[in-house]
Amino acid sequence: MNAVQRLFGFHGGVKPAYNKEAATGLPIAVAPTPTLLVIPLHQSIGGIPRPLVKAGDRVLKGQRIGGADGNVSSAVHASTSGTVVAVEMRLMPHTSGLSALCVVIEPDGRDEWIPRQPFDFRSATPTQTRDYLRDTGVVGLGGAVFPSYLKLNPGKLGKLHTLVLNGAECEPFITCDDLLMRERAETIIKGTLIMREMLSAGQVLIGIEDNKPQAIAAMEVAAQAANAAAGDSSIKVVPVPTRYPAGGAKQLMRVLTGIEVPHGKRSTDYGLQCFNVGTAYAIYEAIALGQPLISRIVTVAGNVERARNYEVLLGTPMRDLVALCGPLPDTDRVIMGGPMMGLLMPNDEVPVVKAANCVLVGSRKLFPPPPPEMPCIRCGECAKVCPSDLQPFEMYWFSRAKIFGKAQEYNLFDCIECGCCAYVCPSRIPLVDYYRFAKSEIWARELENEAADVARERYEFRLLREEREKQEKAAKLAAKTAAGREKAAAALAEVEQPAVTPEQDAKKALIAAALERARVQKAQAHPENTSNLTPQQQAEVEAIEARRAEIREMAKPHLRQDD
Amino acid sequence: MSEPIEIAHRESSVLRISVRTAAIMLAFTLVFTALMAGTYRVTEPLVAASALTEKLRLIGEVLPPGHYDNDLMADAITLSPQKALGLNEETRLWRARKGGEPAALVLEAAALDGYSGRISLILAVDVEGHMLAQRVTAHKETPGLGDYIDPKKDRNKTRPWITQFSNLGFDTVPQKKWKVKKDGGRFDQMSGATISARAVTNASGRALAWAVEHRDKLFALPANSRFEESKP
Amino acid sequence: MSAYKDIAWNGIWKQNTILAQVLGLCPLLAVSSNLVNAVSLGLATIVVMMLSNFAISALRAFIPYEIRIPVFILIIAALVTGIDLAFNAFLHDLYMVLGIFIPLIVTNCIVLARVEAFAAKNGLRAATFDGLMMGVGFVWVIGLLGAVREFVGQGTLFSGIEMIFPQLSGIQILPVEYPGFLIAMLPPGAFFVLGLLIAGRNWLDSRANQRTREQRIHHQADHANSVPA
Amino acid sequence: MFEAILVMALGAVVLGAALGYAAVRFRVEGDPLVEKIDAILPQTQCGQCGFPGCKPYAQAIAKGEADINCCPPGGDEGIHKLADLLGREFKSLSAEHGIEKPKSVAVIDEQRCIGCTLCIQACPVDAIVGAAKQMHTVVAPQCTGCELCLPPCPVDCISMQPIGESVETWKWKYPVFKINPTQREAA
Amino acid sequence: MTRQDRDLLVNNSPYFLQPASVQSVMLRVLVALLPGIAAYVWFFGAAILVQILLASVTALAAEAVMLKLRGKPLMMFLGDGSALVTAWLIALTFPSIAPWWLTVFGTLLAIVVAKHLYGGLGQNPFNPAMVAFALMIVAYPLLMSQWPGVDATDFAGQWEAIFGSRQLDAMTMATPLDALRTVLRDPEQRAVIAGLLGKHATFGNVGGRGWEWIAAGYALGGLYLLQQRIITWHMPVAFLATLFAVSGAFALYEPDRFAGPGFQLFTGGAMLAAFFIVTDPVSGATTPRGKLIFAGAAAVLTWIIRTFGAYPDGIAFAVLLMNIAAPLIDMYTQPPVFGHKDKRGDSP
Repeated sequence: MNAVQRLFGFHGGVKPAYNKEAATGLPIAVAPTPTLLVIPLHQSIGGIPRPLVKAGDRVLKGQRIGGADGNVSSAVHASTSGTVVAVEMRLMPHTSGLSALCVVIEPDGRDEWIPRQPFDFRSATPTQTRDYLRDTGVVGLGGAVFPSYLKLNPGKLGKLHTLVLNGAECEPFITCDDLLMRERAETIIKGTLIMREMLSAGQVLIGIEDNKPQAIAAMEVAAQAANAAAGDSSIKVVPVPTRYPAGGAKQLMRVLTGIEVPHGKRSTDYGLQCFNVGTAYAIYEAIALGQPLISRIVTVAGNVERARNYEVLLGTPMRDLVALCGPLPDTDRVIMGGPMMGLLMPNDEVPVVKAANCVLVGSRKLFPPPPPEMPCIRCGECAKVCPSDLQPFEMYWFSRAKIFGKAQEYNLFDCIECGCCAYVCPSRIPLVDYYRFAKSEIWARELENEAADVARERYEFRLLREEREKQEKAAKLAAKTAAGREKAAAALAEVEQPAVTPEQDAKKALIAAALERARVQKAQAHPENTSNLTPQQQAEVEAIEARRAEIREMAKPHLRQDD
Repeated sequence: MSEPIEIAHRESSVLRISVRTAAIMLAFTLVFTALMAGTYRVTEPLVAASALTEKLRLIGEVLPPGHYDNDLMADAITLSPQKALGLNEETRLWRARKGGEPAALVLEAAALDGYSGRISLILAVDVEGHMLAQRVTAHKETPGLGDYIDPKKDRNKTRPWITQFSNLGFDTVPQKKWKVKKDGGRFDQMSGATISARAVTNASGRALAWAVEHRDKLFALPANSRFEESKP
Repeated sequence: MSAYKDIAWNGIWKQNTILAQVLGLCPLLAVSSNLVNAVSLGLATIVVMMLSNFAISALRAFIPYEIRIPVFILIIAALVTGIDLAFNAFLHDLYMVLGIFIPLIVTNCIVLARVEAFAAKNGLRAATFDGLMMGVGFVWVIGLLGAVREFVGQGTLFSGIEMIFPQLSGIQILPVEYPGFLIAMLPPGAFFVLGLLIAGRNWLDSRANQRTREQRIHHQADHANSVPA
Repeated sequence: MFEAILVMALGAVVLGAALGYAAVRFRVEGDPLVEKIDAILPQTQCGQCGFPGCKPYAQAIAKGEADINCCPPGGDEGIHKLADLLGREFKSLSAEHGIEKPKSVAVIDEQRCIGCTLCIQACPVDAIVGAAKQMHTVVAPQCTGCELCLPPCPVDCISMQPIGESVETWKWKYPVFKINPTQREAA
Repeated sequence: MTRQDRDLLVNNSPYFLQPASVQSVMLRVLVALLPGIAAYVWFFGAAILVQILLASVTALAAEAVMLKLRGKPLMMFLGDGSALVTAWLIALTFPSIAPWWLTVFGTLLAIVVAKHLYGGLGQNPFNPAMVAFALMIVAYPLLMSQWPGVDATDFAGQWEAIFGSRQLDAMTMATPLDALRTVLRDPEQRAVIAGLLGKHATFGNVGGRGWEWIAAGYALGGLYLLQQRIITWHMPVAFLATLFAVSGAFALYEPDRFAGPGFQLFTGGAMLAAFFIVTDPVSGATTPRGKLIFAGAAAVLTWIIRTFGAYPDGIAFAVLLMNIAAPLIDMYTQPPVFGHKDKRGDSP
């Protein structure tokens, strides 16, 4: 048997009620195909895929309907065969309640696959493998949905010492990985072997929280079989202590290897890579079976009569899924993910996406609204449980005061939003909400600053260009005859009245004709942004125009020089 | 090509500006220093008079002007550091005479065991060995706690604590009773703030004893001479 | 005339050396333990400020930019030395109390700040007036500080006035049994009272700002309504 | 006393000479303040402040010729930052220079554009592409929303469209806790 | 369910919280003070209970008024117990026979000025109880220096001292710290100090009769707080160890002049400070290393002020001085963030 794997701790963490039993009693069931699939194009971190189909097209199961856009992006596919009803803005499974482009497919019930064939990654170039994985839409299924093809790259070291497989599944209520490991352990191991080969990794450590004995046993059997086949013992199943967030990739890597991968660094630089067990399963399907990612295992739990795991086609409305489990009458919300980090859904009609490992049904009884927020007393409980060794109360203080620079100094961006701090806070402060707020404000500001820098650069370049053109023109004129020289002097001195050349005359005539045409058009179409103004706004607009006229007057010499 | 010329030009301008600023600075300095010096000249006698008044006022607190008729300031001698008085430095001692006869001694003393260190005293002892009065001239006692030894800070304005020593001598208060009540002596102290009172009382007792002991010798010395400690 | 109004308003309230700029804390805190001392030092400061502003405004054409600071200090030092000697000669009792703080006026940032910021750039009359008003601003605050500290600390006002007017004496406001609040008389108390005064000023200012903002909004709304659609 | 004057005089000469020398030798060129102010301004180059661009406005502020509350695109936040930088008091946006508007980009109605190139010349950041008699278009990511292209257009085919929120640019809101969410609505 | 409805639910993840509250923290702190109070009553009479009651009523009333003025929800904050903790600490640090108005005035200053003028619970940069103590001892040093005599436990007399107008000299006694200063300043009596600190009838065996038992009671309560994980070990250990080391070193150097560590630890407010005062999270340092520095420096300052300062016990001033430094200490003692420490492969 394996030697006992040495384990490392990670700082902090909490032990919330796990509530996992409810959904582990029954095997994974296949959810029925809904009457309408709504497949958002943007289901991974990175660029928004371009739609490849339009309304009225017939699509096959597994057909690519959204092509990856840019370096970090991942394709999306039709989950079943049918007709594209629309490519339009639909409500996204996102707390914002905003819409984004989705492909709406009406299934034809035939479930007709595209031609599938295994991908021979051994004889393919790295670029081909990369493109293939990108186009099969495999992303991290632990919830982060980072495109997997970007992670299946051994990095600058060329090889890795350890491949970590994340089966910890530390969030309460969620059991999709547990059931997947129990039922499809062999496939997971096969997928893992493919990944190991791609990454030139040494050992494989499969971390599973010790509250999942059945999954550990199943994985152990599959791993032994694989080890036996290879004649070594490089795959190890390691039970890790049950403590939230042991399933955080960085926390798990630390527990299994003792290596801490800093924020903003690639784990491959430390000879490590980490994948969710569900991702390993999806990799196997994509490489060995040629099936793109069109479904995933989803735990439906919480305020339902029969919690269960389902294999769900991406794009299935959450409502259909919840209905299978018999939601209790006081149900008032649907959460995507677990109770610690899950996102509140705008309603229950939003579709299941690649990130949806769990559809958590909630009620006021199950998740009562927190008691009123009290002031922070700096008791330090949050710092004690923070798995990133942060000082949450300091970050809170500055986020709350909107002093974002200081919040960043306290390493706001190392926060993984695991929710431990808010969970233990005796003042019941929604700490994570403050961090989310601060982070999105900082991102927005950075974008704004970048835009301002670009604008400044372009403006200065324009001034430079105008200056240069002016000089060139003057030089050109000066180079001509004495008469030309006089003319140049005149042009420089009296820029208000430049000499009219025949060419310019023609241009003027053209403009005049165009103006006439436009006037007719204008009579029909009134510009929208100046209609429906209050008199006050009107007055302001006029005042601004007057100032603009002045500026134009000031700027005229420069403009004319450009003609 | 134009560079050397420019540098030379700059060098000359540095020199010119330096000289100019120096000259202007000098002019201002001369004018205003002269102004200050002038004011000093004008006020000098007045300031000196004020300083003398101040000294006399302090002495007057312990020695009422009616007790003497000589020029106190002129009839003074220098004391070498007197351990018995708690002094580590030279001090002045003034001799009051009335009608040419010795009347009283005005001397300085110090208590080193105040709550916050040294307490400086000035006291007058008459020729009969009675303490006419004493005052605290400098101390660092805790405000509100020990600073009642200074009559200006004493809340009892009608009869400040320090006045209880007036006109007492070892004939009325035996030397071993020259202590605060807490230590079994004769003098009051504020409850909760014994330390400062004890320090002053003990120091004044020592000073009185010293004055009584050396009285005759002190009166006999010529003015502006120096008194050396004769015995330990 | 409105320029003078501005100068006065700046000195007394808006740019008040103590409440707004928090300058010259050393003498401020040390001398403000009672009203008489506070006002005396304040008056001395007024004189210095007026004279120095006057002198520097008058001489500003002759002072090169590079050496302005030493020249300013020189002039202020000469004036302060004069006043110091005068106090010593004519108001000796008070001099014993204000003692080292009069020479310290030289280093009082208030004086140098006004000289640099105002007198060196303005005409004679405006500069002198600015010195006066800045000094008045200093006096009323330090006086208030002294009064509050004296009143809270020992329940009296004008104690020590006999040092200036021997025929007058201080007033016991609270009963003699008042236990006092010693900390008000000690340097920490000066910080507390000053802090409260500054807080009071900020509160008044923010209230005034709020009011003008509201007025403007009302005004705009009225304006918008009155314009015919 | 003569000595005192002598010492003072000597000190004065040395000090005066040294300061005069230093003033020339260590003179600092340029004005870093302008750069700092310019970094705060939003770089829309819209001219609403009354200066032909953000840099000139920054220079004017640095010289004390312009107030800090003349920049509508910067909004109250920008004024706060300027006030902090310059140690001045905050003032609300000067109404005569305009109002704070949602960030927008210019969009050219391509049906009506006659290709006159006037807007191209007006754009301070060269964000409009096109050629004479050809249709023009705005490069949206480079457009600062300055509105300077609106007035020159002879056919009024340019309009400003506010930039909407998307799932990607959506911002988490400031967490304000409501103590009593009403039961009826929450159910 | 529409988006508007969802907004009314307001909270985002995490959706369930551990049951813990500020109130329960504060209540356990009060419980931890009980053994010390019991010892106090045993040795010095029931006057301390009167003071605790006075301070508590004043604190709650002041808190209620301030909350009302500041427009905060009354019950939610009044029930948090923080005002009571402040009140009890004030009562325990003031002399138990101080006049009633002294306790009331001190408590008012603590709640109104030191707490609410700075923004209320969680915003006060200074420990309110220590602010009250420092202000009162500076303003009324005499009254703050009159401690009950160890044999004057009769309640009627103490009641008279608190509510009557008479000063009861007979009842008062210098505390061991005062006594120490008395002899310390008198070169002739320095020899007495050895006797004072030895088995002296009046002053008890270690820290003065009675006082060492009260200190032990506080220490017991402190252990309870440690066990309840309300405080961490850093502050008490750093405070006591530093005080022990500094006083020990000087006592070894010149035993006639400086009191030994046993005396320093078990007299005055040292134990109370170590477990209940420096550990106040709001005004103290919060990082683990910061806590060590904060408490250690407070102990050094305490010893210096006790030995050389103008007031008998230096804890209040030491804590207030360190309160000022706390943000700075916190800033420079941030523990390394996950991944930012070089921790390859070493065990935790």
